[in-house]
Amino acid sequence: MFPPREEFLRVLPILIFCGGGTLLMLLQPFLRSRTAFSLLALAGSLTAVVSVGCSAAHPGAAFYGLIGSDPASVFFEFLVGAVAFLVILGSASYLERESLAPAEFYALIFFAAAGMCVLASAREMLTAFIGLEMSSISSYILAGYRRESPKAAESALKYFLLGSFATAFFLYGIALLYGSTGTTVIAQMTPLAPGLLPKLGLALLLIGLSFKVAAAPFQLWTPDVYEGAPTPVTALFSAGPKAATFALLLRIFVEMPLAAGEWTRIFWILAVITMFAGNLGALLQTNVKRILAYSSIAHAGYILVAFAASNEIGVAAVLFYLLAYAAAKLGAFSVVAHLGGAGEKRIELDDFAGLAQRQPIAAAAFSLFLLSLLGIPVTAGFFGKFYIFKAALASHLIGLAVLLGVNSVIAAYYYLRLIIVMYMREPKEETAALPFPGAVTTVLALCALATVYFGLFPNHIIAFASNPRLFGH
Amino acid sequence: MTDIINILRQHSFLVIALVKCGLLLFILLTVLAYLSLFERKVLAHIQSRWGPYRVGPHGLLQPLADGLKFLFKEDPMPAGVDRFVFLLAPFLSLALALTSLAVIPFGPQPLRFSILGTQYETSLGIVDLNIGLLVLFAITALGVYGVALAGWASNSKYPLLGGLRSSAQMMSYELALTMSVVGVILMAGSFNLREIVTAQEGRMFFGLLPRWNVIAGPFPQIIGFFCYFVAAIAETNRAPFDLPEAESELVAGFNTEYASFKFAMFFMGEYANMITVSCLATIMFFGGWTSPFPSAWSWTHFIPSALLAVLGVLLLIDGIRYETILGKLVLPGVGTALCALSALLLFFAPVNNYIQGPFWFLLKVFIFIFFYVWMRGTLPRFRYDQLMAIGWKILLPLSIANVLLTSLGILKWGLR
Amino acid sequence: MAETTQNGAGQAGSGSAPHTLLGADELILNMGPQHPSTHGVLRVKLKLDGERVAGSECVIGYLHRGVEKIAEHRSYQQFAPYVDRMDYVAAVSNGLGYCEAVEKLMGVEAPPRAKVIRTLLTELQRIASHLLWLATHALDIGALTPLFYCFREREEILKILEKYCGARLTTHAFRIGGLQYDAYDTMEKDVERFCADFLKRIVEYEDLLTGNRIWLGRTKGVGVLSGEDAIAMGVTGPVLRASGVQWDIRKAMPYAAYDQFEFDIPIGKNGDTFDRYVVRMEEMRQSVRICRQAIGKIPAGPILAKVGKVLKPPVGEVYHAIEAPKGELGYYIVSDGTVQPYRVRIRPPSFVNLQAFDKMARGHLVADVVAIIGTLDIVLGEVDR
Amino acid sequence: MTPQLIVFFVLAALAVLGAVTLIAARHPIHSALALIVVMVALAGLYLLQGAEFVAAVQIIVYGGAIMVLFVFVIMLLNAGEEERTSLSRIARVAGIPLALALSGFLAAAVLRSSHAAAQAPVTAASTRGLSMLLFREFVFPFELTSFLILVAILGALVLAQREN
Repeated sequence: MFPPREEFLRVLPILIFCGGGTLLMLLQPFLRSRTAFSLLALAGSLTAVVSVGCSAAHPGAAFYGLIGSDPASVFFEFLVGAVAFLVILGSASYLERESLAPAEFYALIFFAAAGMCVLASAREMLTAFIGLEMSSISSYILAGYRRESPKAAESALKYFLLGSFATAFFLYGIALLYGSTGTTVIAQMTPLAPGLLPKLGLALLLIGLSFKVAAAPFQLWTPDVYEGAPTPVTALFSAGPKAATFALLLRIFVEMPLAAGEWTRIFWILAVITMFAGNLGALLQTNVKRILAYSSIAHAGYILVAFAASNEIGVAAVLFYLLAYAAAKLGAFSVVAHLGGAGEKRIELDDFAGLAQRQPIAAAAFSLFLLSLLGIPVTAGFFGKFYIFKAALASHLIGLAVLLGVNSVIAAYYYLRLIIVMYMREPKEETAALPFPGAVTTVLALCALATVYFGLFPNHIIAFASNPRLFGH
Repeated sequence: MTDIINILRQHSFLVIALVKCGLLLFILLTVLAYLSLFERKVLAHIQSRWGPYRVGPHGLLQPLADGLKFLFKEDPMPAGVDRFVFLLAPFLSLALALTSLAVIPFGPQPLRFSILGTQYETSLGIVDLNIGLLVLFAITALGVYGVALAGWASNSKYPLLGGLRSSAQMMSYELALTMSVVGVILMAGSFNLREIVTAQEGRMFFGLLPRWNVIAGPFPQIIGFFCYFVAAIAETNRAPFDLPEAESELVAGFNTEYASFKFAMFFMGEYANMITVSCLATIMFFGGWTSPFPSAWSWTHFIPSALLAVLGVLLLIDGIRYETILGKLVLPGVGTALCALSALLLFFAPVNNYIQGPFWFLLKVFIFIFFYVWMRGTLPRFRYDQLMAIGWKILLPLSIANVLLTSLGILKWGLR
Repeated sequence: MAETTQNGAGQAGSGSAPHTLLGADELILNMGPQHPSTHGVLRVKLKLDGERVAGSECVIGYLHRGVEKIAEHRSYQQFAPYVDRMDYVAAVSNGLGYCEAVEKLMGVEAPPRAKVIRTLLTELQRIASHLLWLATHALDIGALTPLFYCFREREEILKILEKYCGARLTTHAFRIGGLQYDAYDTMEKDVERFCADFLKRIVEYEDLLTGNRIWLGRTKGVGVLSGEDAIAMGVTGPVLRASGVQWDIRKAMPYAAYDQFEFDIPIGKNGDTFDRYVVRMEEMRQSVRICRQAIGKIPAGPILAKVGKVLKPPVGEVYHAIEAPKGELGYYIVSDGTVQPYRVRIRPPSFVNLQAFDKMARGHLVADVVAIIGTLDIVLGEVDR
Repeated sequence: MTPQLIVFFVLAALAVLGAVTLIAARHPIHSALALIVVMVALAGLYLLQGAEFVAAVQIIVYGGAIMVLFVFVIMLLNAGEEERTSLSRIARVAGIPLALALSGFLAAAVLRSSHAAAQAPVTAASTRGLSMLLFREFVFPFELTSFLILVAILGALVLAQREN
């Protein structure tokens, strides 16, 4: 009756995240020191990242085929684990500065990460739904974690209301799919009878997930939520849930027999409006956090281009892009989190003026991340965009490729503007340099390393992601 | 005429059910009325008073007087109330409380009778559901609304606080209440109340002790019973958990603004709930209608008649010496009737056998109700936070531990 | 009945209170003057933080009858019945204080027989007052039965008082200069029977309450008043003694015949509601002890000192205090040499003790407020006068 | 018209009526009451399908626990009557037709695939079957749900807790 041992090993990262979160909560009344919690959380997330290897060593389905381990899930679990680790590493000093309670914060990150891992490895819709909810609910709370700040309250409330709405769509989609296929296992979803019902279900599913990845026209919440949430949390939002949700989306559209076919057209439309919504929106912003928020909408659009391509290169491109994007976004938000200063008051564009003189290394790192987001060679972002182009062209989506190019040009404007402000503009008033603590520096170094490394040697990842048994059973 | 009889015959099930409903309702409402007299009398004697004494001999007509008073009192509607909800609340309270008694089986054997040459058979109890216990809990779960809505609809501060308190209290204790019976469900393997009783038939310890859940089985449900009983008191808002109507703090809690018959409905609802939870305690932990004595002891069959006889004789003696003429007439009359009933049971063995089950069942229920009253006379009231602490920190963990221990017991020793 | 102020979720901007996502403001609840547990017409304005008391204000005066003013227009004898109406559950004690004060003012002393009978009746009255306190206090906390038990015993005391002077509640038992009535024939027997009975009955109450977990939970640690605070606020009586301060006027400045009797002054340790309960229970036992000693040695002799029909104390002033059941009951009388007092000022124990309410209630739950009002043992007739 | 069908239509009408009242009622408490009616009607429908356990749980959990919490919160916040706002233009122009279209579409789809749906395996009707499904096949998501609830509790604590 009891499931065999390897089934537990297959979902080990999830178990570690859940267990770690619970442990942190249990220790909360007894431990007083912030450092202890930070170290514990770091150790926990590191263990989770390492345990991904364990899950990779035992591929296969677990728990009656509801969840399992395959290369794709391993990749995304690793990504999520690494993001969680870096966010925790970068947030210790932030929490102390804003005097926020550490234990609950880390526990919520753990639970969010657990949810994302479930999302990435679920093979059945209900399991995926619970994963989605776990990550979402943790996110809503994290968004409002700075309770004194009205902006944080707005952020949490907006995220919660719209998020629950999206969840309802998702759930309704599952219900319709179940009604028309008689199963909730993704790979077995073949319609029992022809009709529009399964398509409607899938569409609702897509709406729900589009919300989570901030794809237009369901992106409206993004800037406000990203702006109000504590910046390390914003970093987590932009990297983690997006990756995990795209993982589920990939799994649905690769595995589900139902989802084959005409959906590329939908993705085409989604990709185009998302890219434009993100990039055009970013042009008007003066708040750096909001700029980055709009940029992540745009990036969701780029990734959707790969979905529209719907070929093997596209799948590989999604994986690689998410990795590159996560590294750059994490790095960028870490810089903003630190430079924002107490109460996150200094996150306007003007506040970054003259950063290069004050803190040349920080400015350089920030520029590197921005360039990667823009997709300049030598950075990982370049290859990410390159493979997406390649995928689009391989599927003869010339128009889409052109629009992607146009958008990259628009994006160049605001990324470069930020760099110019940092390097060329004089600061309006004298501001003291904010030296980076060791942990944040480590985060920046790791992100920068990843950005440059994958910018030079993308082949490992591409080779891994081109595995035909990426979503294996 | 024959047509009507034919139609009735065709739908005999429905007809019998309706008749049973009506009968139970009649009996129940009478019992409720006299329960209030019983409570007042017992409380009075605990407190060294006489209690109601003026209306009828020994206050026996007091319930009637109370009922009339409730009916004929002015029925004021406070200003600013939400009329619909204000009226709905007492109705809900009483209706749900009465409904929950519909699933209680009162005895083991079905009642057989014949009308116009057709044999009919019906169980003692309105319905016999597979998920009887769950239905009970479902009804209990809805019962909260009566109190909560009453508090809200009254448009007054103290009722609101009372309503809030009671809904919080009932929600908290519902958990413990539900968890505490899981052990019994595990041991019986059924939600059916009849089957739960059947599972407790039989004897143990050389036939000396009954195999009631509270003492027998793979894991005696003594903890479960404790949790159930405490939670049930809280669930019915009785002392020492009567915070929702704590007079000294909240005036009269949720029913402050209610008067006349609407108040009576709350009142009756509370008593009906008391009966329901007592019935449930009897069924789940004390073997329902099974006798506490070995069946070989045939003399125990005469306990009902003996009790009736003793009661009858006492009434006779007391009645003759009673002050008022009405008492001198009524009390001996009732005493004689009881003695006659006792004689009837003595001489008609089938009838006597038939009432054994219901007798023990009702006796146990009666003992529980006496307990309720006793506690009201003895214990002070808990404070709100203490009440919550007991519910969440003691009862819930205990009842969950009981579930675990019972499952372990069943795993290790099997069912019996 | 009450006003609420509610604060919407996540209100931005102004206001000194910290805004949280789910913040809410304090609620003002008026308890009384029509409330079953405010023992009359006390009105308490409670500032509630959830169910917790963040602050309180006692509003009094609903029962103000101008007793002190009335005194200025009555002769000394005429005023004596009025004092019975202050602490109407301990009228005998009120009378004793007043009579002794006037006697002191006039330089008269009651005869020894009168003194002992006064002591005896006052101690009986103390028991009656404490019984009433226990009855209502227990009822407030939700125990129904002690009420009836206590009233049963109190009834016996009232019967003795009735037999003695014809009145049960507002007795006007004493006269200036001694007594009007001598002890009735079977009084000693009655008192002895009562004392024997009562010692058994008090065990019954303690069976019901003292070891009861619920009672302990409701009283221990509730309404703690430290000795220093109690002294600083002028709190007297059992409330003071429960806080660990040994101060009883019967011992400190003996009056009537208290110096002739042996008794102990029970004191508490923690100054919480439970200690006050224990102290009062023990006080009742000690009162029984005094009563028993008193019936044994009521001296023979006159019961009324020589005082004229018209009382005209010399010009002067006097302060005389006795240990009433609720604390120090003091009379300050200024005489201008006429038949009417120039000024009478009464220090009622309930009024002063009520001051401690806010201190005791802060941080407790609403349900505790009821327990604290009960444990203070106030009588509004005395607070408002 | 079998009796079952009559009961079905009564319950269905009740559910729809409740749902409409839920939206139309101006006072939150009335809306909550309407929602309770919906829940109870749904429980009746489950019962009609032979899913006794689900029906009972529907009432205990939704009708009882959750809705009581709703009512509780409404009472606690002392929420007054909503102010009537006119239907927004988008809602009128796009929302209502879309909602109608969706329901019509769903009805049509369900009608057409009725026999197909009937083939779907019914394993969850009995209490035993349901528990087998929950505690064997779906044990993983079931256990995950407990973490989900834990997160929600944690969130409530984090967001509502007072500063010390």
